[in-house]
Amino acid sequence: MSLPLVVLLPFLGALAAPLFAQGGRTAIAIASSVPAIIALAALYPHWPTLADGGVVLHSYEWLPALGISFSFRLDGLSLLFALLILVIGLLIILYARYYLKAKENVGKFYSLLLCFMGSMLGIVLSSNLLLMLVFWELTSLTSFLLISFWNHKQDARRGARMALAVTGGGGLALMAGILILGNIVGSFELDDVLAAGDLIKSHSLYPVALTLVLLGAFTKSAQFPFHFWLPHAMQAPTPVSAYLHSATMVKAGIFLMARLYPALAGTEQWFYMVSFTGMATLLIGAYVAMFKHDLKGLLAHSTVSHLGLITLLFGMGTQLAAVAAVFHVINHATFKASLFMAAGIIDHETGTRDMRRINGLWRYMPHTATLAMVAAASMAGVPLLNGFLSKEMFFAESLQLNLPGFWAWVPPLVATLAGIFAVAYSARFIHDVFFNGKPVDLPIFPPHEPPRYMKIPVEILVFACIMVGVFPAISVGPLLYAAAAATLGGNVPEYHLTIAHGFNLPLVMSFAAFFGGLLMYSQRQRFFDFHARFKEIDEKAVFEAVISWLTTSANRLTSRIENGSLQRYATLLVISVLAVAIVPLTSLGVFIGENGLSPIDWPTLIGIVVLILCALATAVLHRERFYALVLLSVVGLLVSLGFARFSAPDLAMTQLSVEVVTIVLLMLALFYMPSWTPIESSTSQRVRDAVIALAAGTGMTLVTLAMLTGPFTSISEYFLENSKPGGGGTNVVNVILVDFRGFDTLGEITVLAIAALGIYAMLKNTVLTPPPGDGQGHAWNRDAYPLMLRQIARPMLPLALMVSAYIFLRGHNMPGGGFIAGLITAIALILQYIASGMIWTQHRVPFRYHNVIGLGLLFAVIAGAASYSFGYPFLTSTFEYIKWPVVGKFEVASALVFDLGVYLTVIGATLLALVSIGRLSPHSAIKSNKESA
Amino acid sequence: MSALTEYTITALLLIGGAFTLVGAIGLARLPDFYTRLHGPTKATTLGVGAIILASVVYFSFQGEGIGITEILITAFLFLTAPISANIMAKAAMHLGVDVMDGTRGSPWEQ
Amino acid sequence: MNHWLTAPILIPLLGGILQVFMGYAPISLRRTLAMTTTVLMLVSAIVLLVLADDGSYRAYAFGNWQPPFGIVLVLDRLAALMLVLTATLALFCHIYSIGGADEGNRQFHALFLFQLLGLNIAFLTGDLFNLFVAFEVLLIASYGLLMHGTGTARTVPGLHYVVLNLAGSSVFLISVGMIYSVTGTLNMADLALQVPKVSGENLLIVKAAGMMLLVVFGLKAAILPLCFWLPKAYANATAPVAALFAVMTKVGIYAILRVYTLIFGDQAGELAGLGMDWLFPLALITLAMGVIGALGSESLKTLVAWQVIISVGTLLAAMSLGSEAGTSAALFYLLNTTWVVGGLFLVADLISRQRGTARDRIVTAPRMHNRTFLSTLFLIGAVAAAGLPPLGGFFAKLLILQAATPGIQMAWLWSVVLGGGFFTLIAYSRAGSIVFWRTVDGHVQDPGKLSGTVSVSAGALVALSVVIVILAGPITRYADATAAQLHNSDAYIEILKTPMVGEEN
Amino acid sequence: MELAFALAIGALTASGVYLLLRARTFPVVIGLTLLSYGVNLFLFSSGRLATGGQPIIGSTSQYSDPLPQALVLTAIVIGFAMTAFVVVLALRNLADNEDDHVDGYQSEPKSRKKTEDAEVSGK
Amino acid sequence: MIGIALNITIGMVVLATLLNVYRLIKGPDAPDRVLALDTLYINAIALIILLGITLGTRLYLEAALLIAVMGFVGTVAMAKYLKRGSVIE
Amino acid sequence: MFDRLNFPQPWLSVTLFVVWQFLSNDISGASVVMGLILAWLIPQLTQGFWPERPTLSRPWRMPGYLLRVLVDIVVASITVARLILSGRTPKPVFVSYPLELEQPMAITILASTISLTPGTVSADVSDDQRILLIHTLDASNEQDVIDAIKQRYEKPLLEMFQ
Ligand code: NA
Ligand code: NA
Repeated sequence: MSLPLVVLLPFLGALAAPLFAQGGRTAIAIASSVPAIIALAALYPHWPTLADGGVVLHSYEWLPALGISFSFRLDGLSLLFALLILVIGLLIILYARYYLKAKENVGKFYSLLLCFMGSMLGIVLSSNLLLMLVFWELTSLTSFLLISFWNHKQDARRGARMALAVTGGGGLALMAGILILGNIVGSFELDDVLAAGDLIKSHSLYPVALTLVLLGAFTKSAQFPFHFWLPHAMQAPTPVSAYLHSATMVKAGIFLMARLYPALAGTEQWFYMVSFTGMATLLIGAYVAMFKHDLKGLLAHSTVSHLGLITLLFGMGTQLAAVAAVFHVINHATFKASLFMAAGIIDHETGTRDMRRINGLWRYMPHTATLAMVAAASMAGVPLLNGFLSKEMFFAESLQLNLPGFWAWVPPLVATLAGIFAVAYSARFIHDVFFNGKPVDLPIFPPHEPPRYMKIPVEILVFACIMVGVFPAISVGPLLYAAAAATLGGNVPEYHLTIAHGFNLPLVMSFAAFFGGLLMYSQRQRFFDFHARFKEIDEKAVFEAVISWLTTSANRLTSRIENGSLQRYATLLVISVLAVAIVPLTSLGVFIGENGLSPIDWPTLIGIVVLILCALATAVLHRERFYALVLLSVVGLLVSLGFARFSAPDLAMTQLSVEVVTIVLLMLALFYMPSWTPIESSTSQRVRDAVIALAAGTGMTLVTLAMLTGPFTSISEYFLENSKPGGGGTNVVNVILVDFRGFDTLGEITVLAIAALGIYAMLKNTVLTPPPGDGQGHAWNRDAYPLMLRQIARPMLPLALMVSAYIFLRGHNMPGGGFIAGLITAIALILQYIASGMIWTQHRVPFRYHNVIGLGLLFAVIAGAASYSFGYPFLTSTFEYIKWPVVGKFEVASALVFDLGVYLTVIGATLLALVSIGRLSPHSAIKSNKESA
Repeated sequence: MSALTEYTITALLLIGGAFTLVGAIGLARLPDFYTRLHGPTKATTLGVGAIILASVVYFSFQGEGIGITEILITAFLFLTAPISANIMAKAAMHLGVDVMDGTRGSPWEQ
Repeated sequence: MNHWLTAPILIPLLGGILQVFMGYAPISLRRTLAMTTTVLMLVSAIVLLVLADDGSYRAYAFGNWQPPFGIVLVLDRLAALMLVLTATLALFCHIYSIGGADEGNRQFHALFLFQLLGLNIAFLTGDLFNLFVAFEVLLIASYGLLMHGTGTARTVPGLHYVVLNLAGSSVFLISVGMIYSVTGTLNMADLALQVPKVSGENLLIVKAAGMMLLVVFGLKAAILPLCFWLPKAYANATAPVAALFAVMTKVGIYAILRVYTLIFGDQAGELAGLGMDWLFPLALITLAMGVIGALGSESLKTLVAWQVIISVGTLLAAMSLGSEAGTSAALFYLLNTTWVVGGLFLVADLISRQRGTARDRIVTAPRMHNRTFLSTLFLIGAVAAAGLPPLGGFFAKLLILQAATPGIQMAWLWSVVLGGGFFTLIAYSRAGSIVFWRTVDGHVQDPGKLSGTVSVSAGALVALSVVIVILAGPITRYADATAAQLHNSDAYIEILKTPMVGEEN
Repeated sequence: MELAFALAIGALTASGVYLLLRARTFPVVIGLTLLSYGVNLFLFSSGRLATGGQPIIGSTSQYSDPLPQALVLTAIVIGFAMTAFVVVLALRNLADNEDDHVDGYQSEPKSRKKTEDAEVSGK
Repeated sequence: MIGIALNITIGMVVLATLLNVYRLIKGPDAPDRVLALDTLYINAIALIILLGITLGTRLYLEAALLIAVMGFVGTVAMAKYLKRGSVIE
Repeated sequence: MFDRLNFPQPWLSVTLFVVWQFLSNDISGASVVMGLILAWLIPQLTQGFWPERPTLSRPWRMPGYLLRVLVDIVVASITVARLILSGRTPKPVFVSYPLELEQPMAITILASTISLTPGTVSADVSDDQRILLIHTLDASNEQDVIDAIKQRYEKPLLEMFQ
């Protein structure tokens, strides 16, 4: 239980921290340190087990489907990192208490810091690779928020985004790598993966997995060529930099290499990829650090360089090198954290980090200066300090590489060269800041020593540097051993932790580096001049440029493809349909099925020819809109006749009624529109469209032909057989509509209702200016409501209602039904609107169309739901022949109620739609003098 | 079905067809809109009326009773044809559709 | 027959009808009734989820007509999952809308509920033509909802959306006609029986029809090259509507999943796996296009709209792996992405209200009010959408990546999904950093007030991503079971033998 | 008979598709209407063509397939609802953009159109 | 005999229809087209009636009735559009 | 409730009832009940739509008038058919016909009659309802047309409606 707790505690602290924000910085710092202290305490009991090379495992099942378990693992390596994270974390918490200003959002700061701490602990303690990945990406995310803590600064935002892009992106590669590893091993549990080293290395996907995992590690650890994000992340508040870039974030990549060392290392690929990357990073970081005028910039590049060093050590692949690497992790963390904090103090007290302005601080803050100088000396590898020890081991290992011929010289030379640079930039840090004359117009002058407690973290770390440097075996020996053992899977080589190993080649290299470095620093102006000849690459600008190029070209590409042209989208749709259908259809060819063609009577033939002509004419002559409308009417009429001709009286009637309403609707709209369609497409586009249209038409023709001539059996026999006995009606189509497939009809009238409601809502606040006259320039006729029409329309309404009733009632047995009846009623009312006007008619309609629609739907639902009460499913119809005295036999079918719902909905919806449009018309503007009645 | 009935039906059908055709010919041939208006309002209406009548006779002798639907259709046609003609003429006058040469009087200028 | 099956249909239908009558009732009453309806619908969906979890198929024959003759509803795990997904999303969208977005149109709640009606029918129906009707119900309601609100920006995108979908509906009908003309049936179970028997020229007709259906579903799902109607339409819709629309594309996905596992599934003989070889590359290109669109977005809502397309691509890519693992992963992803994208639309709207004339555009503007709260919501949403840990999106993506078996398909899937994830991350971080952090001096004139219900609903929706993580175990188990049920759909055909009421023995 | 019928459906589809691809709302609506005529006829004919086989029980000896008829009836109604909506949407577009271009241009977008066409033909 | 007469009549009506279509295409003015359409509707009634007689069924008569109603309303609406612009105002 | 149990337009109700019986094909108890319901319900719903119902003083003259019109229709059609088939160029004339009728419905009936009978179409009614514009297909004398109409149709109508 304690391991999950260790990870969880900081997150709980993060939730709690903001609550203490009101108590001031001290309160929140104390509150924030509690989780870390408890975590340390929780780790302490495990030490005996770990010292013996043991492992502590706490595992809980979580997502077996994913292979993720909630499992944590503590061994020497993870303990080492956990300690670094927690101890340095505690120091940072203390330091930040004094670093942050009271008016800053300390709650957020500590909360994020603890989140970050928890994520780091998660990485190092996870026993499941996927779980580790979760925490890995969480560090990217939380570090993003930490780096951008001062988000009003552009540099901070950019630095944060760059860090997120690089490390988050690397995390994705790592994700892939881990998934491959899991795939190879069959488990994501660390124990399994570490035990399967041979299997992994011999697997064909090993190079891929290795590359991906290393991409993750390299991006996180700021290895060349991904190193550029790290210096820019220095825009974070210094406690953040100190934490992220000494002990945590960047060490995550290192940790990963150490963690997976038994599983991945020891191959040539590993050697070349890791050591060369490390070497390049080592050199580049060291070189650039030399030329940075920004205090933190110098430290950041030195961090890059040291990370390169550690990576190079891991890359070497020897066990001793791995030990050295682990050792340097500890040492770098201590001196670099203290240096960052010192730099923060200087920044804090002088108001700048520019070393060209900061000079001679020794006079103003000797205490801080002493601490910083010791730490810097450790960074330079001065004997008696911890940095010296691991660097010696590094030099020694660089000599052990068995590279052929000339190449054997390269590692030691590179190591020495990097050492020279390290000494030079360390010297610069010491000399340029604390000596080198007087300060140059500092924003805060004169600088003072910081508050007492702000120095304590630095003191502790510097003390550690010295202790390790002088008494390595006592101070850090057991921990290093345990960590090394864990890294190497138990095969720890012989090594000796002493201040000096006597006079040997590594020591010579150290001396060379030391004096070479001092020499270089003394000649710094030449180097600066030399360096100044090269144009410095501003990675941030490059990154921003790349991002901006990405976004603008993405935007350009998007707006080119998604250009807002319906014509294009529609073309794509039609072409898609044609494309997918074309293969089957071309195989179909002109296919005439086994039923063959039946003879055609010539009236039908003529009808069809006229239909085709009018359809084509509509397309060809569509520019004259009214003409197109007339042609469309003809087509609609012929289609209805076709339905009648081919045995579908219900359809014929429906089509007819719908068509007229549609035409009226179109004319209502056309009133406001231009009466002509201008030519807008080029000839080529029109030809292209015509070709597409022809292809679509041809396809439909072929399919229809094949379909009509093929054999056919369907479920419809059932409907014919059961319509009368089961549905109580002889009009099978109607029985299907209100009974067999009544649910379709319910949906259909709902569609109608929704359309009307939508139309009503859409037009509610629409204002349209009607044209003063028609296309030919005639002013509109004054006579809005012609006398004769009015006189005939009025008595027609009751008659139409009766016909509706007739069509409605017979619908179950004869052609007709609620829908057609509804349309007849609607048309009769529309005629009133046309003949006598909106106001006149609206005044006489005794109900709101909304309510008619609602009532219709309600009837349909109630008719359907009535069957519930008999235990039958929804829409089960029942019919009864009731014999009333006098009246006689009378059929009562529940489906009739349903059909009544259809009837009402149709009326309500049709009229609501048309009236909504009609209402747009400003009948007061061109009022007729005949408007009377 | 008696021979008389058959003759009646045949005659009605042929008369109906003929009038319908004549109406259409008028529509196609007459020189201006106003003259063309006469074809459909009279000949066609009458022609279709005759055909409907044939239907009434036909079905009533099939033992299906007098078809009120047919009568409704006919009544409706005769009721509406003048209205249609009227409102179309009004539209034509409004649009100033050309009248044929030799027309006396003139449509109203609105 | 279990009457509960009709509950997710009748509840919104009756609720909608009630709203139609209530046009002139006080808005508070309308809201109360509408909310009650949505809550009841969620309850019914949960009941069905519990029912469906036993792994059997439940049929409900309307009118007590034996399938394939009448229309049946079929409840299985997938349907139940979709119902709950939709109802949950709808609930929060609805809560958000009563914060004021529902004003100006007395029919808003009716349209909203009818929209849910259409969705629920689509998920439950076992009849191909009824699926068409369901599509039409949900489409027409969506047209109405899309046009809800003031301003002119949504008219043209709305028009495009409507016209394309009308054309799509025509294609749907043609496909139905072709299939009926060969098989003589419309019931999906019956089709699953009939399609394997088809041969010769008829096979070609069914094949063409099947492919055309894929285009129709692809249009709804917004697969490339049929996705371009979506970004502008969604980005310009009223926030709760856009958020609800997060589920609209999923209907297309659902239909593909249903039809191409059941009718053109493994048992379909020569037509088995119809179109699936097209789907995988298209899915990846869709994903890529979505990412490009997201990168180039000029406003938050556009960004989220492109995220919808990214989701579609990802979902389809997983589905078209054709494995149970792939389907299961897709379902898990579906839950997360639908809710999160819905939530992001709402969050984008909240942000937009706080930024004066800058609205949700990704530009420098005066510092907004409630920045911490809104940026936290955005962060959660972005993390969940981009697939970063520790939220649902990450696990969904993991599942999807794991579902691929080594080979060229895996290489493609991984590259595009991971690469897409990377650029999505960049898009979100860029957008967030500009909108929240890159501020200029001055202050927004009269920022809208952030009301409780509105913020809570937006927050809750993105926070569902957290819930998904917490419940990841049960959810993956359910998704696995659903995928297994989908890929072994022989039992589905048994619904044809469901006894009707009154003939049990 | 079948061939003529098939050609009619083809002509309706072709005309409908051509108009669907136009740049103004009005022809697009007309196109959708024509297309739906074609589709309805097609769906109708999926039950095959019959003369005098109206599916009214007792009216004839050989009934045509009633199911497609019912489906088409539903499709007609739905199509009507959709058409009505799109017509009104076109009006709204006109009101909002003072133009009935499907992409809502404000008056003359000549240059824009040209580049678009060029781009399309350039493919 | 009725059969022959029926065929002749159908022939005449179809011919009439063709003439209507001719006028509809030719125009020259919008009212001419409306008039042709109106006549076409009336001829369609005749065709439906004739179909009914041919098939020996009265099931199509309501369709004919509907054509009459719809044709009238359509014509009125079109004519009103031509002279007033707004059909419903 | 019960005050609605009246027949606001008795003639209409009768017409509806009779037509319904015809529509129902066989007169049964059910069709009578239904007919009664409709004959009551429909006028209730529509009475507002027909506010200016004509007042017929001599309704019994209507059948005779209709018969005359029917005969004239046949004659008219033959005349027009002859003209059309002859290929002769017609001599059309627009006639302004001075109306004596005042009731709108009466005017409508007259105009309709004119449209259905020999070579004349009522093209328009003047705003003040005093003049009927008639297009005559083939006439030599304007006044003849006016006189014929006046004599044959307007007179009887005047008698019926005044
Ligand atoms: Na200096
Ligand atoms: Na239906």
